[in-house]
Amino acid sequence: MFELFLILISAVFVNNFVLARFLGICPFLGVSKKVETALGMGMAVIFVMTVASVVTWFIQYLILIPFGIEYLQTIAFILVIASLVQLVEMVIQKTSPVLYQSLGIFLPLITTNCAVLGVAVLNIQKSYNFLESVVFALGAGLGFTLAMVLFAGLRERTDLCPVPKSFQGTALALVTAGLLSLAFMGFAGLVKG
Amino acid sequence: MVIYALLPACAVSIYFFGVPALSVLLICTLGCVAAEAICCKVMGRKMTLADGSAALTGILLALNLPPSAPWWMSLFGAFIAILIGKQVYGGLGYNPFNPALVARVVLLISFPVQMTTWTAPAPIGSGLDAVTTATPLGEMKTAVMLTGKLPELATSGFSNYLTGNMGGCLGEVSALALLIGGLYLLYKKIITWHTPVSFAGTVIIIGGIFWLIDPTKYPSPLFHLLTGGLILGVFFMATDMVSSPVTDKGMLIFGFGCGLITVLIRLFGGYPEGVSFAILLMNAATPLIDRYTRPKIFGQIEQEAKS
Amino acid sequence: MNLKTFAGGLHPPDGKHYSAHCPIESCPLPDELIIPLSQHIGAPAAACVAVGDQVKKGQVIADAKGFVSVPIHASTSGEVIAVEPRLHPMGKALPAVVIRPDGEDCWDASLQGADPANLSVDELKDRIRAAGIVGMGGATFPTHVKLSPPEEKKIDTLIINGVECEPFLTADHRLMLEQSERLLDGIEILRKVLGIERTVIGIEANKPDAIEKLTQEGAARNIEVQALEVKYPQGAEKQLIDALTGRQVPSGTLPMEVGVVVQNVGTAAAVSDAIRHGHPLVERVATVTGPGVHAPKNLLIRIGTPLRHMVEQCGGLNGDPAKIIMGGPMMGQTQLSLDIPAIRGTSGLLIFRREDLPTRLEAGPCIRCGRCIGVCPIHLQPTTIAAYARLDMIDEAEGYHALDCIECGCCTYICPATLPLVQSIRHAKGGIMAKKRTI
Amino acid sequence: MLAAVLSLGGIGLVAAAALGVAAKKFAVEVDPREAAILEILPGANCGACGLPGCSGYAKGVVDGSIAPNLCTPGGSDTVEKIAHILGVEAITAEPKVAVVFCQGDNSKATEKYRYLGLQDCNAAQKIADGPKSCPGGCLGLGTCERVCPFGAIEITAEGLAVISREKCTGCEKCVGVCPRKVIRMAPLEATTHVLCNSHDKGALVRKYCQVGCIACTICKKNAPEAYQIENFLAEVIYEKHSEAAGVLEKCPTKCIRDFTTGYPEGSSFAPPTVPVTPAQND
Repeated sequence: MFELFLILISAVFVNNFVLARFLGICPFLGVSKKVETALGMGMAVIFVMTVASVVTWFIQYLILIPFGIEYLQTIAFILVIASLVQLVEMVIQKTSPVLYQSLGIFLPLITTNCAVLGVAVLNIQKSYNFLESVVFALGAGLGFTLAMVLFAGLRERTDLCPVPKSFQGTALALVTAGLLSLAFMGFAGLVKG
Repeated sequence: MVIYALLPACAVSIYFFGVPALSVLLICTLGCVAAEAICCKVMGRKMTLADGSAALTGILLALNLPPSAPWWMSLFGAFIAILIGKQVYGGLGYNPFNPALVARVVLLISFPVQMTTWTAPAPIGSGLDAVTTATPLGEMKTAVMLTGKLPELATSGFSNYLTGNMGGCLGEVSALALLIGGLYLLYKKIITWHTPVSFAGTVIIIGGIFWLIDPTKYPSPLFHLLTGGLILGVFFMATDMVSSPVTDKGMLIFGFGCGLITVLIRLFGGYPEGVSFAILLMNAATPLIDRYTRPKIFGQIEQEAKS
Repeated sequence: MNLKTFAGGLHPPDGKHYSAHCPIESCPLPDELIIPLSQHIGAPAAACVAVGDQVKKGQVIADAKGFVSVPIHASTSGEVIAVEPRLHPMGKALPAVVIRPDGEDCWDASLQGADPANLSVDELKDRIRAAGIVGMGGATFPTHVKLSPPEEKKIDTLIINGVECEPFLTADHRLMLEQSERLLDGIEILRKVLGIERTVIGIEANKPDAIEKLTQEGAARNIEVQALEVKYPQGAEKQLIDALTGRQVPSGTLPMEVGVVVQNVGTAAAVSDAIRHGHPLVERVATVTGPGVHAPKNLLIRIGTPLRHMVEQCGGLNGDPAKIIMGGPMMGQTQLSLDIPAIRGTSGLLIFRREDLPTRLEAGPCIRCGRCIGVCPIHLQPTTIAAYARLDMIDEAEGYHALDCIECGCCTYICPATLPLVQSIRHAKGGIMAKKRTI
Repeated sequence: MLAAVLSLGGIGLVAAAALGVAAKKFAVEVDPREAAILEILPGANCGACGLPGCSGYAKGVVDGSIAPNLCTPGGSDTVEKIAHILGVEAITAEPKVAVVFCQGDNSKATEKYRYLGLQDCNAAQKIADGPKSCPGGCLGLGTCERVCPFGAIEITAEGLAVISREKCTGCEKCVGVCPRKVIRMAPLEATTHVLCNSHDKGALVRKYCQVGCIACTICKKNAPEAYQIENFLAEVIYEKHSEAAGVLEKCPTKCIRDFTTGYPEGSSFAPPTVPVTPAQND
C-alpha cells in the first residue's frame, strides 16, 4: 500500500511529467492560456493515461512478450493508444455531448502526446505490476494536471503585466515554465523515483 | 520600510561573519540596483530605483547566500533576481515569483558547492579565522541519512540558534534579529499576521507530529523554527505582497502550503532546507489561490440561497 | 453604547471641525441663479418658461418628463434672462434656466400648505412629486419613486439616513440639531405614505449632540435613534441597512427587496415643507468648507446659486484653489470652475489648495498589498477589476462583480500606489453596460 | 518475424475495425464548414491558437468566437482559405487608411483641467468631456494604440496619436474606439489632409490650439475644387485630393499637412514614400 502511495507522490511531484521529465510540453504551452481549458485538458490526460496504461500493459504482457517481439513496443503502443483515443472520443461525442464539451475536445490533442506514450513505456521499463501501472499513470496524469493548472494560473496573471516587447507571448511563457520547473526541483529526492 | 526591518539581521550577520558578509550584502544590493537601472534604461521606462524595491531584493538575496559566496556569484544572483525574477514580467508589482528566491534557487542548483560551503561564525574580535562547518539542518540531514538517528545538535543548543551562533546563510543565523524585524513589520502594519502565523504554525504542527512519532529520528518543532531560513522566510519572503495572495483566507492557505512543503522537504527531500522551494512553489500557486478565495460579495449570500 | 456597523470601510481624517460648530446661515440672493434642468437621476425636466418671463419663487419652470422625473422650480422671484446650456456640475454644458432675482423673493401665491392628516396617501405622494423632492444625500433619486414600491414588496422599516459619513460635510448634522422639528414632522409624513410604523434614524457616533436631541424628541413619536460606528461609508444605503437591520440587500436589487426604504434627513425635512407649507424644493443646506475657504460655514442656499457666490459668503477664497469638489471628498465631483451652480444634490462645496493635496499624484504599479480588498464594503477585489479594466477585458471584470461596486472611493483612498481604482471600475462598468445593451 | 507481422497486423486490424464501427455507429452531425476548415488546418494540434487542437479551433472559427487569423503554423495561406470558406473575403475596392485628424498635442493645445486618472481616452472623456479644451482634439491616452492589432499607432511624447500609413491595414478598429471621433478613414492615395477636428469658431479655436483650423477659407479660395468648409472646419474633397497640396504654405495655422513631407511633430515614423502601397496583412 505504502509502495503505491510513494509511486503516486513520485509521479505527481518529484518526477512530474512536465516539469521534471519535460514530457507533454506541447499541450503544456499550448493549452494553458486559461485555467478552465487547462483543467479540462488535465482531466482528459488523466483519463487517457490511465486507460492507455491499462491497455498497453495487457498488450505488452499478453502479446508482445509471449511472441517475443518487445522491440515493436513503441510502434505497437502508438498504434494502440492513437486508435483507443479516437475511439473514446467518438463514443463520448455521441453518448454525452456535455462530457464531450468539457473533455472530448481535448482528446485528439492527446492521441500522439509523448507524455501518454511515456507513461506506457515507463510502466514497462520500471516493470510495474498491473496495479502499480494504473497508480503510476494516475499520478502522472495528476502531476500533468497540477502543472497545467498552476501554469495556466500564472499565465492568466502575466497576461495583465506590462511585459517588455521582446519577452511577450511564448518567450515569457517559457521563462515562467522554467521558473516553475525550478521550484519543482525542490521536491527532488523526496521520494526515490 | 522593510529594509529597516532587515537591518538588525544584517548587523548580526556582519557581526558573526565579518567582512565577507558585508561584501556579499553590498555586492547583492548594488548589483540589484544596477541591474534595475540598466533594465529601465534599455527598455526606456521610467527609473524605478526610488521605490527601493531593487535594494530590498538585493538585501533579501544577500541574506539567502552563504557568507563565503564569491563576488561573481552574488553579482550573478543579483542580475538573475532583477532580470529573470522581475523585469521580464514588467517590473515591480507584476513578478509572480519572489525575485530574491528565484535567484537563490538558480544559484543553489547551478553552484551547489559554493552555495553549501558554510563558514562557522567568527564574531568580530574573537580572533578566529573562518572555519568551514555545516549548518544544523545540513548536519541533521547527513546524520539521519547515515545513521538513521538525529545528531546531538538537533536536540540541544537552541539558545545558540536563537542568537545566531551557528553556520548558515547570512540571514539564517539569527532568529532573534529577524524576529525583531518581523515584529516591527507587523507592528507597522506593513504585513498582516495571516501568512507568518499560518506558515510558522504549520511547521510547528507538522514538525511536531513527526517529532512525537519518533523523537529520535525527527527533530523537534523548535529546531525547525529556529534553524534554516524559516524566520526569514516567514516574515520577509512569504509575506512579499506581490507574489502572495491578496485575501486573508488566501494568505492562510498560502502559509499552510509553505509550511507543509518546507517540513516535507526538510525531512524527506534531497535538500536540507526547503523554505525557498516551498515559497516558490506556493508563489506559483498564488494565482489559483486568489482565484478560489475570492471574498463573498456583499448581498451575494441571499441571492445564492434564493436561486 | 452599542455601535452597529458593517464589514469593511475605513476612517479618513474627518475634517468636520471646520464647520461642525457653525449654525446654519441663510445665504443672500446672488446676482443670477442658474437652475439646471437635470438635477435628478432619471429623465431631465423640460423648460416651460421663456426668456423675459417673470417668475415667482416656487413656480414650476420645467416640467417632469416620465415617472422617474420631477419638476423644477424657480428658487426666487425674478426675470428669466436665459434658457440655454450652462456648465453643469457634471462637467458638461447642459440646459439651464437663468433667473435674475428681483429681490422681492416672494412665493407663488398658488402654493398652499395642508395638514397631512387630511390628505390621502396618493395626495401626499403627488405633492411630494410636485414639490420636486429628490434624495438629498447626493444621489438625487426622485423620492416619490422610492415611496411607491410595487405591491408585492412589503415594506416594514423606514430608515432615516443621518449618518453623514463623508468627511468635511456637516450640513445634515446641523440640520438635525437645529431643525429637528421639521425633520421629525417629515418622518411622520413619510411613515404615513409608506403605511408603516418602524422608523430608525441612523447617526454616526461622532454627532453625540444630534443623537441625544433626536433620541429625546423622537421618543414621543416612536422614532428610534441608533448610534453607528464612525466609519466610511457608513451612510451608503446598503451598508446602512446592513448595520441597522442585519439584512443584506441582494446584489443588483433595491433596498425594498428587504423591506426597507431609506431617506436622507434633508429629504425628510423637505417633505415636511412640501406638505405643510406647499413649498417645493428650492433651497437646501450645504456645507462650504475646506482649507481653501476663509470662514467655513453651513449655508442655506437656493438651488442654482453659483459656487462663487457661496464662497464669497464664507469670507472668500483662502489662497489659490487647486481642487474644487462638490459633495464630499470621497464621492464628490471635482468641478471645473466656481461659476457652476449648486443643485439639489449639492451637500457641500470643498476647496483645497495645492499644499493640502497629497504630493504624490503619479500612479505607481499595484504591488498587490490587498488593502483595497480589506476596505471594500462590498468585498470586491478592486485591484483585479481595475487591472482588467485597464486592458479592456470587460468579461473578466464582470466576472469579478464590477457591477456591484458602489463607487464609495475607499479603495482609491487607501491605495498606496494612488491608482485611480474607482475610475477604472467605473470604466469597466460602462463597458459591461454597453455590452449588455448590444446583446 | 511472422509473429511480429501477425500480431502487429492483428492489433492494427482490430483497432481499425473498432474505429470503423464506431465511426458509423457514433457518427455526429457537424457543420460542413467546420469539417472543411479542419481539412485546411495543418492538423498539428499545436494549441498556438489558444484552443485545444485544430478541431476546437475550426469550431471556434465557424461560430465566430475566435478570429480566423490565429493559426500560426498555417500561415497566411490558411487564413485566406478559411476566409474563403467563411465568406468573409477581405476585398477592399479602394484601399483606405485611418487618419488622426488632429495635430494639437500637449505642447500646442491647452488643457481644460489636469487629468490624473486612468490612462484611457474613453475613461477621460467621461469626466467633463475630456481634459482637452478642444472638444474634438486627440486626447493622446492611447486607447487606439492598444486596440490596433498591427502596431500601426503610436502616441508621441506630447500625447498625440499618429497612425503609420504603411502599417495601417484599414481594419477600422481605432475608429470605433475613439471617443472623440478624431480618427476617420480616408483614401490611402490622398496624402493631404486638414488635421483638425474642431467645429468651433475660429476665434475660439485660436484660444485653445495653435494648429487648429480657424475656417479662414484661404485654402478654399486658393484651391476651390479641393476644399470645402463645413461648420467652421475645412476638409479636403478627396476626389480632388491631388490639387489639395498646393495651398499647404498658405494655411495660417499650418493645420493642413501633406503626409509625404512627414508625420506630425514628435512621431518616430519615417515619412511615407509616394505612392504608398497598401500594407501587407500577414
